[in-house]
Amino acid sequence: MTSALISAIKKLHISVVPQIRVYSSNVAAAATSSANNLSITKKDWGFQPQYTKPREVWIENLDTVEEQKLGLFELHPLVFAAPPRIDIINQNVVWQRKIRFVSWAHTKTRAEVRGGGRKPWPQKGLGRARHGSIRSPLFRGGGIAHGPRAGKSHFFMLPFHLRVHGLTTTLSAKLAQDDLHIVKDLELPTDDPEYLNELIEKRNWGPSVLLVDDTDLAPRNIIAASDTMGHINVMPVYGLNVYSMLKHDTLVLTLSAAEKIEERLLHWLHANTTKEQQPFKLSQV
Amino acid sequence: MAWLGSTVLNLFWKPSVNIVRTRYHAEKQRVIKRYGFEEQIWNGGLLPRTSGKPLPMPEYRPANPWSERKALFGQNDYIDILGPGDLHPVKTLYTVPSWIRGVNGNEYQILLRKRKMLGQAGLRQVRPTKWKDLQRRISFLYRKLNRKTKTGPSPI
Amino acid sequence: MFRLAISAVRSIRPLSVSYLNAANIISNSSRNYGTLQNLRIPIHTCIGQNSLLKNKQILDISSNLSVVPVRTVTKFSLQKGKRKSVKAVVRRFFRLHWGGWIRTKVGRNKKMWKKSSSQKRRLRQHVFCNSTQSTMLDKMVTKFWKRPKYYVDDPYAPYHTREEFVTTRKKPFVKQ
Amino acid sequence: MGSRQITEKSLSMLRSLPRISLGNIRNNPKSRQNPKRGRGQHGGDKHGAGNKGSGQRQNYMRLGYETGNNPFYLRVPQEHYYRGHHLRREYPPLSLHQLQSIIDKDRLDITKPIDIASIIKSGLYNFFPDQKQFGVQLTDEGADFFAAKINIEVQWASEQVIAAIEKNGGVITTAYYDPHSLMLLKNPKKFFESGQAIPRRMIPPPDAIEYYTSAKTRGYLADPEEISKERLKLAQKYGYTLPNIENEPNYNMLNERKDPRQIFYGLEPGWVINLKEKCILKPKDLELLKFYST
Repeated sequence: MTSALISAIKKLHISVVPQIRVYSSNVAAAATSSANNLSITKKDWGFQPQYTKPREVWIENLDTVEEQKLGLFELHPLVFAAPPRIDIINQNVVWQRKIRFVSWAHTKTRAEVRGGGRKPWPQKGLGRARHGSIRSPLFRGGGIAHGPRAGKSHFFMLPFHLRVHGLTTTLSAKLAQDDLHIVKDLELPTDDPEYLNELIEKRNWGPSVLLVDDTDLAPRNIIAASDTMGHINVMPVYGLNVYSMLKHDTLVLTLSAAEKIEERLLHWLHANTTKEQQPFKLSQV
Repeated sequence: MAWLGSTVLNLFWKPSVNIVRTRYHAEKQRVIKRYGFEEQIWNGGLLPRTSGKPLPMPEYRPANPWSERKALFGQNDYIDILGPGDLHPVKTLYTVPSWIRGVNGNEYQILLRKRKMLGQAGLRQVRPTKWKDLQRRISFLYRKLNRKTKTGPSPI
Repeated sequence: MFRLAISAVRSIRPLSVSYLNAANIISNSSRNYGTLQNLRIPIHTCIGQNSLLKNKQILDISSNLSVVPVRTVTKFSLQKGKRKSVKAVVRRFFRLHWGGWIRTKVGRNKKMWKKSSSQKRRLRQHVFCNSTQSTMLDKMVTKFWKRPKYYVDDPYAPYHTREEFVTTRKKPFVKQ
Repeated sequence: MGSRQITEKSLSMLRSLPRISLGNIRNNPKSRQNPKRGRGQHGGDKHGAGNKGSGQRQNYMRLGYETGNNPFYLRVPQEHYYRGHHLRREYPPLSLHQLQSIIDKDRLDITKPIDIASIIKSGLYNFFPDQKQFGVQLTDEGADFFAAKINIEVQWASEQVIAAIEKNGGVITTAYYDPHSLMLLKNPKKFFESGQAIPRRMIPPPDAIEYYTSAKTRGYLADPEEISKERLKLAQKYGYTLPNIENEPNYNMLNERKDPRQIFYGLEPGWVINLKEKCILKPKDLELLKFYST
């Protein structure tokens, strides 16, 4: 019954506005239809989508194993329907790997290997090759020429807008592949890990799940349930990143987290970012 | 008449036989080395299976791809975009030593920074040899980079 | 006679050694003004009358310690690892905002008595460096000298831009 | 999304493709140059080192060295073009043409007095107080078609610029700010967040006193009566009739000036701006009041 109603609504929605639906702002900010407590949220963004229509996603729940659809939710196409540029995603992942990578491989030069100050044998008269130190790179046990030296940093800052687009691209790809789910909140009825496993199994969310909440402190039950399983992780919004989104199969956002992410990214996509685009200086961090 | 011809041939012609001296690998005698020499290459047929000392195979320990470090790799890298905006991701790289955190440069520049920051922390007194090597390397690199490399355009 | 000379040398030696030490102390301390001031007090209080640090000869030398002038490019400096400008270039050449370098003429003060007035007039002129020289001079100075400097009443103001020519103009043509 | 809906198509194509993960992403092909040198028949020829000479032997001569000649960069007689550069003040230019375009783009509010803070806030002009830059120099480019009636305060202006602004019924003042005050004007938010009291503006250095006390240059320390005389003189010199600003409806705005010790319009030295609680803390102590008023 519910699904029939919703499909009817969706059909109506599409038939009214043909291919491109420019959002009309005279709709109330949040209109709730009374059918079976199904909330359909229309949003009034500060930055209206101009050429693409908003994405609609189901609001799901976590308090039952079976999936219940609590409502429809609109996502901004600039953030959740960006062009899926795999190269931007790759550049972001490479950047995330490199900023913290320091190579500690180390070899000693001939100056640092112990000994070797004395000339091993006279320059002439022995019929042997001339040598000045037993620690020269030619000798066994000698120093290494052009070897790796410890503390080689690979740090660089990816341009600001590439990082912003890395987030939007990855979110869009996740949504396009049905790997992004919106839930009302992270409240679980129990702190049993089995319950969470069963839920993930039932909904076909893949083994690894990244849950993102708006607050720093997630509800106790979800933390206790996911504590023993390394592949189910909870993150605050500011901890979200491209690498984690790709490492986990499924990304689960709470409503407030999705709104926060949307708000931050829309802000940066429209803000004056001359300061952020300046070359990186360590003294200015 | 054919039988006559063949008997005549058999009488007067014999096929030449080359005697080949065969010496198989297994029959080869080992070169006798002096006392204490240990043969590095195994030449006793098949590899030992049951007896003797086992081959040095490391114990298989599968890595946990979901250890906390790996599961949360990259957290807070976008904190300047998604956060309140007063924190730079470089400030959250706690795993990197502070003197090389967010630094990019050639070996000479990194060593200068290391000397400046660790010299105050007492590297000179605690690790005198390390300190001496550091000083020597810096002076070597100074001479090498300034005198023996090509001079490109000055950095903008 | 020789013996005397050797003994004289011997008697000089400790002096020269401690003189070296003194030079060490001075050069070390002069790196940092803060330490120099801290050092000053013990030197005057602790060390007696016949101290080497009060030796006039040493004081003369140490007060006349001068930095050896470097007239080539330092690509990576000793303190910060940065490029350094060649001061000899900054003293001789001037960079215009558009990237050209100007200089005086060679020999403009030499043997003036035998040069004609027109030759002397030509020697007083300032001329452009060619492209190769300009590229080299650009490599010899840091970005500080390449940054345009907006002084008021700058005598070189007309030469900093080349808006007069079609091929070198930068600003778009404004219709009034 | 283009006319062929490329984004939509690629997103719907992504639905049927395997999940994007760390294992199946890559950069665009050929986006990175191979750092290895070639080893083939011709790839391994010279490796970019050229044929013979110090390049191939990697014996890089020091820059400017001419194998024993007196080098060019030392041969030229010394001429100290840059003498005293560390003491000279810079004034980055802003032309009247640029100013007009900023006003036309509505990025500058001309119903209020304009100072360097509002020019910076337009985002179309920038300067660096730490590089000995002492503020705006208004240049006369575009003076012929400048047509805004403004009350502007700049740090340096020529006679033509003054004439162009006064011809339209505007008012111009040249005012000196010390580098620290300019730092505050450039980024007021950063300063207010630090919670310090607004300092006094310093008086101009000796070599700038003359400019800023002269009525001809509309200096902020000049006598107002002298200035009105000079306005008339300039109008006669350039041959325009001076508009009578006393009868203007926005006479109060045109007549507004900063105190010589004041940095921000509407804020006095000694005040502390609390951005968090949105209030202003004013000093009450007599000693402080006396200090900030002198």
